[in-house]
Amino acid sequence: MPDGKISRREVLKTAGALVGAGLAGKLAGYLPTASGPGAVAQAAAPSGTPVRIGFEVHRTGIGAVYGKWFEQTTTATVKLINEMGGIAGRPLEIVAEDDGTDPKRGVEVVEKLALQEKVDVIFGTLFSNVVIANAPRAGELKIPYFVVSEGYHVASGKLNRYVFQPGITDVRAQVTAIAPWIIKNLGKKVTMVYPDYAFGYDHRDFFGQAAAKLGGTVQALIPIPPTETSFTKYFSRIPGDTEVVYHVMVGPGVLTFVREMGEYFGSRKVKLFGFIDSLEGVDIASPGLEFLEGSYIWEAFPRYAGNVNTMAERNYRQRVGVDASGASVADPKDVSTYSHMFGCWETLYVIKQAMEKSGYKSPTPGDYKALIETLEKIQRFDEGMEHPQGTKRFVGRLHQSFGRQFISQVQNKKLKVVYMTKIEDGMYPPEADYTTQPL
Amino acid sequence: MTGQRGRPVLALHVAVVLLLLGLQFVVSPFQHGMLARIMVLAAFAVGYNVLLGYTGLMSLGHAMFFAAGMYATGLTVFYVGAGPVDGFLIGLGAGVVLSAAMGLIVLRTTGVSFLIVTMMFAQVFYLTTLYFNRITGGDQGLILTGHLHPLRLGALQLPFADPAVKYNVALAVFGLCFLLSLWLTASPAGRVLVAVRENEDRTTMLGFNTFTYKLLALVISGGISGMAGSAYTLLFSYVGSSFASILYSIYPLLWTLVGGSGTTIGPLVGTALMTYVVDITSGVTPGYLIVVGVVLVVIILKFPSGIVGGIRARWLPWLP
Amino acid sequence: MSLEGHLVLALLEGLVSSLVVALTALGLSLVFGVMRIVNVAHGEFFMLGAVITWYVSTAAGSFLPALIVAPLAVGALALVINRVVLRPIRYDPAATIVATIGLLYIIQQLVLTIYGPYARPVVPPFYFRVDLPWFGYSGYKLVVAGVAALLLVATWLLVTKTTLGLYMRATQQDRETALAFGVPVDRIYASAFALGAVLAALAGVLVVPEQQAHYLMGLDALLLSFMVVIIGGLGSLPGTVAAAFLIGMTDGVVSVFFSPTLARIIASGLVALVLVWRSGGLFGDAAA
Amino acid sequence: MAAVAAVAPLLATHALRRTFGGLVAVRSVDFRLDRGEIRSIIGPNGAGKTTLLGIICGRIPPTSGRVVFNGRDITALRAYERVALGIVYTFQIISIYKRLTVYENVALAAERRLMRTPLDHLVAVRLPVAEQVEGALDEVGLRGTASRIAGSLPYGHQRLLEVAMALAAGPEVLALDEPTQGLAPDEIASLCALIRRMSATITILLVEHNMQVVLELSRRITVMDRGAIIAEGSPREIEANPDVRRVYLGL
Repeated sequence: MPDGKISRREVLKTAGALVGAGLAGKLAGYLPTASGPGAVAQAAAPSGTPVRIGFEVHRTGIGAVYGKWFEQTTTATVKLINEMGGIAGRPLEIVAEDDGTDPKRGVEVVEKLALQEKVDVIFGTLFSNVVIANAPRAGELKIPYFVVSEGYHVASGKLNRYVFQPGITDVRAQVTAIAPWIIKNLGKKVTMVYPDYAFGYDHRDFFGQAAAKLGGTVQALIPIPPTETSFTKYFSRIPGDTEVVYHVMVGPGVLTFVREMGEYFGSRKVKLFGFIDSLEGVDIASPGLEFLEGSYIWEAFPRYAGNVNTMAERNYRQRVGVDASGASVADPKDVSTYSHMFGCWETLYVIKQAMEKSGYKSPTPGDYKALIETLEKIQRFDEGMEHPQGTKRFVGRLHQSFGRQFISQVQNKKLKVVYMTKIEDGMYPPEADYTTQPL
Repeated sequence: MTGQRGRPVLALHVAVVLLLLGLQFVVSPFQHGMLARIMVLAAFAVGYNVLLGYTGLMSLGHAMFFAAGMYATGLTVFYVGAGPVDGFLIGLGAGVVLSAAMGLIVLRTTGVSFLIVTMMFAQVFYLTTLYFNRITGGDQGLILTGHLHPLRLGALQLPFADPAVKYNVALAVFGLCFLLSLWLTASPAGRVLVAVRENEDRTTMLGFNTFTYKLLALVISGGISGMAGSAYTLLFSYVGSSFASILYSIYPLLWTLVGGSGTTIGPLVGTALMTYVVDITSGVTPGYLIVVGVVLVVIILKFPSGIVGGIRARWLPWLP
Repeated sequence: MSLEGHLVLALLEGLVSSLVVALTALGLSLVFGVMRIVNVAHGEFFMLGAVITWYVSTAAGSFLPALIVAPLAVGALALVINRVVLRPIRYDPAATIVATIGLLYIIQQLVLTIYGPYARPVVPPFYFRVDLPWFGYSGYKLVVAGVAALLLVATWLLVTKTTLGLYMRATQQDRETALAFGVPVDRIYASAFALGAVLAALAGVLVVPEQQAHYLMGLDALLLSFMVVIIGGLGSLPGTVAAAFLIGMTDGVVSVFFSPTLARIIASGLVALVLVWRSGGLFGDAAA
Repeated sequence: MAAVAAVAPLLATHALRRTFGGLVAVRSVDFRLDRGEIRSIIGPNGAGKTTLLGIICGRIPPTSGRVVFNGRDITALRAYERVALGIVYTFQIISIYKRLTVYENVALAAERRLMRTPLDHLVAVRLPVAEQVEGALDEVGLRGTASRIAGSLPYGHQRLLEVAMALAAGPEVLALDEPTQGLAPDEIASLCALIRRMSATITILLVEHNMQVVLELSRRITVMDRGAIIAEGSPREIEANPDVRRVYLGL
């Protein structure tokens, strides 16, 4: 009975992501960049009972844009992993379930994947309120839970030993890494505009810290409540002598936000530094975004091709089905969430690596123990096909990866990388140690 | 109302509780967890039903009472290290106090004005939990794991991580609220509430101070909602603003209406039905919300007064 | 920025946003006033207006056709919904809420599946920036405010000066009596519902160049409109406008002086208290 | 008898006035009602009868003036408090719990008097209620309908049910607002009989258009016009009163 159900879900799921993966797959055949993985194409086809990874995805709700691309990336990754022999020779299978970007449903999904689908591990959650609501349950159910959220919750130590974030750098590290550049190159007097929810707090807390160390001052904090559709009324709170407006927004209102900022300031000289989170899924060339021209934006992974010129990046881009300007190959109007979704790709490879290294067989306490302890001992993930975003330092006691960050400038409605941080720039003294927690 | 009806009614309700008690030994671990959550949320709906079903006041702000219980319990456990029982009582108290205070203001309005005023105050509550995010953790929320002591019954220690504890705490809370609502329908006070629902002017002219009765209903409703929120926090060791958002004011309304408002069993039926419709369909198709929507429309076309309401109208007129 | 700058901005923002809100609430005021039903899916008509506008303007390369297409399409949909769902349940208030929540799910999911989760921008038919001594302001916003005012007047004329309007007011006063006097109540309900949807869609069309088309934009629009309509007083257009101004101005002014979230808290609290104090609404009979 | 009443009126209003916006509905009305009488208030539409009744029962607050009941100033009391004192009202447009049973309708009225302590609210008080309900239903001639849904009763019986509810509420003064409205002749006759029976123990205050009923039932009649009392007296006196004939009977 369960098999029937799974296969049905499989069919529908692939049907859902057919555009992305299917197309990418076809291209993979003859595109030159495929030669990298191409070599591995001879690898023996995976066999035996599949490794089943539960994928909690934001298909509906406010996180749907990310969810769509997380799913497309995941499908592409699974396809590639299976083409290359699967995990320890076993085929990799994804069991996806929507959580509506809702913390209550999220917990239900974790339980469903762990108890009903009996998957080996769970991964993929993005929105931090869902991650944080789910973590206790994952811990209680003692199932490894890999999040791709970039929130500073795993590394803060408030979650538990079963929760990992090995595929994407957390906000604290991002902010710490780029703050010096902002203060040096844009100005010392900063006003922060950020969401009064989600990772807004992480930005508020850690940019302030970092800036202060470098003689910068945060002149005003402007936290924006959810479901805001008009922002102009808040801009008058930005002090006149502010040199830099630091903006990070989420949700559908972001375009309005940027455009209204443009209307408000007009010719007034104020430097803008923004986070790509505001513009994930949004075309930089969209009408109304002209005001961003020349301003600077943080990226975790440059959206426009050519900025990171590696075979791994090209292979990743083409496998997932993203064109040179970061939009879907299938429909150029569908812009990807390029600075986040790579986390799914890399996390799946981390899981693969940890499982193979620890000799993971089945969802048993023993194998989980081995899996977790093995992963905690890993110290770096090297740049390459498995980690196209770049080399990561992994801090086992924090369950958190640290990678390089990019600062891009909007030039002719495109994002051009102007600066790349070193991994060390983002690393902060660890405050937590999960390895001491019992399993 | 009258003796010979009382017995089967009581029997039925006790049977429902016993059924839930027995289910835990037969269902799969996943269903076990689902039922625990459904019971807690059904308790929330039961509380909502006291106000909508038995007093005729439609609120769109009950998330604030649920969240009041959740935060009162969660924050005291997190910061003060209160035990689960104390935390629970504080949560209950918060629901009661907030609903009493709200009642003095919002009960000056009726009908849709009541709907909107409750909605707006709930919005104020929600934004407040965000505004004080340095304490509440905002929408990211707080995790109670590590702060929450196990439940102590005499000698035995019952950790909330234990599924059996989750289930039976949920059952205890639900059973309490469920039987409370049954008792209310049978009590003279409850009949006055129904009278207010049916014809407030007439009730006043029979010499009842309808305001105090409505306040009573709101406080019972808010108290039960607070209990539910408190229980949710204890069971899932999480506190977060999402549970104060408008969605969590719409849910109990929806669950109650689907199950049948003004019926004691309706809220449970509605909550279980909606939870399972979502859970099952979401496993089958990415577009499951379409199915959920269709189900809602069809149900309401077949049972305009909710499922149990329809059953009562057609077959079992004696259902309370 | 100087204090008068602050205030000018506050008032301007207040004025414009209140007119836009009034526009969004217009359709609801009609439906709710005449039919006394809480149509939870009303916000989705607004959203559909915006989404259709995106399709039209990307297909036709121009925003203007949407002004015709979107309202007609949504109006037609409303007629179907009225016939297939609302009439069979005889507009029973409770049942209507559940049914329209169902419709909300269906419409949202359909849009999500077909249109996608993106917040997509639409190029305004024209675009200019008004430079004030203290700050700049969107010219399009001002124009939308103007159009909103016109539509408000038009609707007011329709309700007060036409037979349809007369019938609507009659039905609103007392359904049974209207029926007795041979008012075709069923047809009035249908047309009120459709007209309400058309106005919602129209609001969506006009607003979308300001706020992108997104499949979740409906609910907040609904709640805001709903507040405005009730605070204004059931089915009272002047009341709706007054309430929109009350909310818009409170929001605008308060936002300039307090941090955003706090401003929202204060504004919502104040407005709620106004409704408590005038529980029938500003221009209303006692609330139904 | 009249002398006694003069000493202690059961209910009296002093310089009662009520305006709605510009309109004066009741202007400086001094009205007194003696214990045990059947009093009718008559007058053309808009004379202020129902407003006066509303003020007496506490449904409408007066703009100025006082209401005294049993020697106690009750002007400040709310409607429900006056019911508790024994001032009970039946609506011009029948107002009952249409979806509840006849029994439940009357029981509610009876229970209000029996629920004294909070405990009474919690646990069903059975015996006295049932007896009082039966008593009231018998009194108005609705015995045997207890289990029926009130809304399913014929119109006339619904009117009687409302009277039964009023009785169960334990009135000292029973204010009936146009009780015969919409009743068939035979129903009117039996209602009159009922009112007369009730008047043995209850003071009746009647607002009524049907002159037969008024002349047949009333001990005294109060005539109002444009918010003021223009005449008061026995049916015969009133019939003879030229002002009344002009203003009211339009003769």
